[in-house]
Amino acid sequence: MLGEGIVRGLAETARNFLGSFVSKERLTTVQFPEERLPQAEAARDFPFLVYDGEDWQAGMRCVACQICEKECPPKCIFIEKSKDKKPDALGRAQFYPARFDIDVSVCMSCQICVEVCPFEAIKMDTAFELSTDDRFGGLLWDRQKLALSDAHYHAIHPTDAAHTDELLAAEKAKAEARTKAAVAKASPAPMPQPPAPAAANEP
Amino acid sequence: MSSMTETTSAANDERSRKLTAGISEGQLLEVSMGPHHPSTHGVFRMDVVLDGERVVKLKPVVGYLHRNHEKIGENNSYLASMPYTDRLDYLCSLTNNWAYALAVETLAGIDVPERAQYLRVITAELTRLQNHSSVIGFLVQDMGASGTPLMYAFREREKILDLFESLTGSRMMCNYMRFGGCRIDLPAGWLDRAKKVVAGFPQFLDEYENLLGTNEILMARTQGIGALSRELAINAGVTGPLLRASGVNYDIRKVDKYGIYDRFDFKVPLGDNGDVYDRYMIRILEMRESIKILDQAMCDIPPGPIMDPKAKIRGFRPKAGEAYGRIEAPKGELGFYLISDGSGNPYRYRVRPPSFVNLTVLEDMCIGNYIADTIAILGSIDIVLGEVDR
Amino acid sequence: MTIEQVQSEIQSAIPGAKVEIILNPSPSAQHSLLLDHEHVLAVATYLRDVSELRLDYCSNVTGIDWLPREKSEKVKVKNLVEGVEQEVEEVHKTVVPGYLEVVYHLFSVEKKHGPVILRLRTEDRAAKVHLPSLTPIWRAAEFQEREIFDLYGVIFDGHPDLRRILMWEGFVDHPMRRDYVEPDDYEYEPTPHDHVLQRSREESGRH
Amino acid sequence: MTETIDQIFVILKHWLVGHVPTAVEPIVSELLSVVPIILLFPLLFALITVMERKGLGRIQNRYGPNRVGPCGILQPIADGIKTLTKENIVPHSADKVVHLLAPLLLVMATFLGYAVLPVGRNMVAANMDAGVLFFFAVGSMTELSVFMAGWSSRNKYSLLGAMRAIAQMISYEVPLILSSVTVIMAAGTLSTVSIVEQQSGYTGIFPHWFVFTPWGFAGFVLFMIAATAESNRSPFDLPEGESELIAGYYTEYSGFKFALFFLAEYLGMMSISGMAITLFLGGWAAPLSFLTWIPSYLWFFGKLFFFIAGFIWIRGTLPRLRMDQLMNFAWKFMLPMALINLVTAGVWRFMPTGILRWLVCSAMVVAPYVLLGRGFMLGKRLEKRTYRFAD
Repeated sequence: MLGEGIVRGLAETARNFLGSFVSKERLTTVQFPEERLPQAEAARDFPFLVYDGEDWQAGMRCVACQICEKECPPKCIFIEKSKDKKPDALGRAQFYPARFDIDVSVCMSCQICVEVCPFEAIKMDTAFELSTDDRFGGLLWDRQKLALSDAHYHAIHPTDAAHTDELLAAEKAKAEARTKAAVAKASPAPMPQPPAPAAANEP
Repeated sequence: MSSMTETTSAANDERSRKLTAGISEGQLLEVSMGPHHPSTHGVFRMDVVLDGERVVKLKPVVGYLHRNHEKIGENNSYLASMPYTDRLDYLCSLTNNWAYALAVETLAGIDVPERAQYLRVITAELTRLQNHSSVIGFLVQDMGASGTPLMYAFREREKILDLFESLTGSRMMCNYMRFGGCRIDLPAGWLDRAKKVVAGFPQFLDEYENLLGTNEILMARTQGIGALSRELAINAGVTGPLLRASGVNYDIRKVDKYGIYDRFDFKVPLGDNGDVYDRYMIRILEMRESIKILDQAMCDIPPGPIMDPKAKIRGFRPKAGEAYGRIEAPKGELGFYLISDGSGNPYRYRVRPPSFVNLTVLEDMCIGNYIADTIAILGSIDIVLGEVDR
Repeated sequence: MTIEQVQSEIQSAIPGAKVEIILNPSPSAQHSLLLDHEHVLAVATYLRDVSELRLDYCSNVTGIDWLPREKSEKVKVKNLVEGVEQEVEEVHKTVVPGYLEVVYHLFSVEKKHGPVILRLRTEDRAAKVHLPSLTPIWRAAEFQEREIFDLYGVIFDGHPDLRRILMWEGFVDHPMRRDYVEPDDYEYEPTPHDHVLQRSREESGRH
Repeated sequence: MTETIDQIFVILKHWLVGHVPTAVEPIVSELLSVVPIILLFPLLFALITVMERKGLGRIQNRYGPNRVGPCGILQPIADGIKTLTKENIVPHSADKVVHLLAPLLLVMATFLGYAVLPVGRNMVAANMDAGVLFFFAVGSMTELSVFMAGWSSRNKYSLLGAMRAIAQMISYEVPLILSSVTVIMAAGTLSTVSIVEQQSGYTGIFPHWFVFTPWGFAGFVLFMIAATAESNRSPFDLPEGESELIAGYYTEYSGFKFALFFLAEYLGMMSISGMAITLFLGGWAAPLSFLTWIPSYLWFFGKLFFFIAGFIWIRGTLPRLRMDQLMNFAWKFMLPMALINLVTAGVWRFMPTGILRWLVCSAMVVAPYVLLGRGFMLGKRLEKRTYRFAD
């Protein structure tokens, strides 16, 4: 009670005061708009829809299976299935989302939609400076706003994207093998089935 | 039976009556501390009756952050509740994840691969480090140190949050664990960075003890304040560092040996007085033990799969039944009680929040102390309102 | 100690106590004991102080709302109605009245074991929702029973301070009940999400 | 030359006064003393706020304000604009007149103290014979305004804060004055100017400051502790203790009135530091004889800066005391120490110069300090504890 503890404390703060001028370990502040930390590869903010090729409408991987809509915890995804079908990357006729809206004011960036998607069609973006002055329209993203290219996906999540490509390639090979077998069995070829994981999810 | 008279809340009323004996109603000051108050850690309210500066009655009022988390859980699938558990105790999302995953795994009988168990231990212990460090920071902040200890704690916490970000993609809402494992494997170089952070942590603890460990003011403010007896602590279901500060050797990591905690060599620090100082020191000592666990876990972590191959992400429907799973979260026993009716959503999804139950004894600890002490006592309970109110 | 041993121990220690085992078919195998209202305080005191179990720590108190004739409760209904004839695996279409249930998870700090699970059931969901409070035995139940009173409407007799805890004073309904309907009177502000949520509800209704 | 620079403000004032009619000469002369104080110290206050925020920032391993102007130096201007443009909220049930008067009175009272502070050679607004007495007398006026603020706000936190403030300020005024009485005894005068002049001599290169005697040092430490409490600074910032009482007596103040409280707190801190400098640290006198060429007012402000830095450092380190501990500390430690110190000063005065005088007087101060300190420790059983570990 003679003040030794207080003196020790004062010495410690003095050490930190001086240390903050010399050591980066101590002064960890990152002065944001000028300095930016590199983003972690696993970073996630809001989902986007991956499309292959140049045209976002033609190349969209999403087949409007609505699994993500059902699994989304805060129910921020809304999908309307198309009436007609369009060919996907493998050339098979698939439904596509006539509407795909995400309310990013509600989305909590949990990545569940990415995990449940059997088509590798929805992924997490890393853009985070998304403020807008339009509370209603500006935060309800439609499919055009959500569509981002596969190249963008490769740019932000290289490891993940490489893995996805492998999966898709395997899928493609399987589908081709199946088509070939089907062709060998009987021509004309029957309507190709959706890939296996989707089938597994039908309740 | 002997402990019954001491542990009931009627004892509080009795003490209140004694303290206010001979004081007319008009001389007492009723203060509603909170829900907007700098040191109630969110939107917590204490209806305090003061005689001068002395607390003669205190009723905690909670619910300002109530969002019926359990109902949300009942209306969502098992998987979709996982990100919601992040938001319970938003400082320790990873331990929340683990508790929930453990409950579901118990319910459905899912195994967790070795590597995933190690990942869970590493992330949970890192969570404990960052929670305890910010708690002791907040505690001293509440006692009027203008931010310095808290900033030091946050400096270290940031390093751990950076690790979480590079592993799970998010700093606080990690949403990392799944039924039967973990979501993603460690990125390249993560373990080395984590080792560096953990190796630097004892230095921070030493620094922290230098700053405040022998500080006369801190000792005067905390020693002998808010002492919680062993009997009351057990009877009132107090868990976590609070319980151990009262001298009860009860750490679920040791008792249940969930996950792989039986493989690690660590000890459980115990206090004798159960006052604020003990709670403060127990947390510091627990951090040192956590560092030991982390050192062992990061050394031993084996390669292998991180998800049970049988575990289903989509369309998960456990058999009808029920299960209670609990872990030693940084704040105490965090339990999840699930009842399945065989459908995709739990029939009942119950969270046993540690800080909510720990609040039961707030009045017992505060009556007769000064109003400044209530702040310190509340800080030492370590509540997070996201969990209290659910 | 198996659940049957606990049952027989209680029954021999407290004559007249009705203790029924509720089996849990899930892999967790956490079976529970259904107690009657009259003897529950005696049983609880016995379990805490006298029994070899020394269940001095009540960890978790849960309220559950079982609706009448809920399809999902067919396993439990069979236990309740037929008791011994558990091997019969046929679906009964009996109308079982709904009830509210309170579950206590007990552990022992001294002996470091558990959980022993106790259940209490009300007679129905509307008028006879009284249960004896275990707060005098385990203080840990104080806030949790208040919460169950608040969210489920179980009235605990003997609770020292039975008030609403999470909802505000003056709130009328019990929001955790399965048939709770959200009132339409809260402060309302339109957001774009309403539109999305409405449509997604309609959509999921179709599935 | 150095003489001219040292006296430049005095010369300037005389020159200006010489140009006005004789009738208004006293008024102009006073105005020329008062206006610089009213301009300079608030400016210093602005500087200190930014210094404090940056200093605390560095202590806490962060930058502190660095966005407004170069290195954030213009931050006080931004803060000033903010507080001036904020809405002035007066609680519905507040006593509106008193609510308005309290901050005004507080600032006025703190400004009055500067009248007797010699900020340089021949630079004092009012050279009173009872300068020290005047300083403490107007200093206690702040208590009144603090209570006015707390009472008129009709807020429980304000009331509690005001009650704490009154108790604390009155209690600490006793050791504050008792510790300065030693200096008055030694100097034999109540005039601040003569107290400084008595300290401005040198033995060799070392100055004759009162702090370099056992009783002076003890008195200085006691004075500074009491001064910290008087100016409501950490660790004695209970009246406004934000984690307990939101903002204490000024909870219900906003906008410019809040800024006035803030200004008064810093002005009070500076004036009491100025008094400590005057009493114990030789006022404007240079610390070493060969440094006398540096103008005296620079020495005064240099020392003031040193004091402010100390206040900031302490604020960045210590947690707050509790009310009863604060009072115990005042009456059970500060008061006995101040009284013992008074006796020590007397012994020092009557003992012959020499090493024995040093030993006896030092022992007279250190022994009670150790005894009282240990007594505190034992009485409360405060100790660093050891802990058990279970497997």
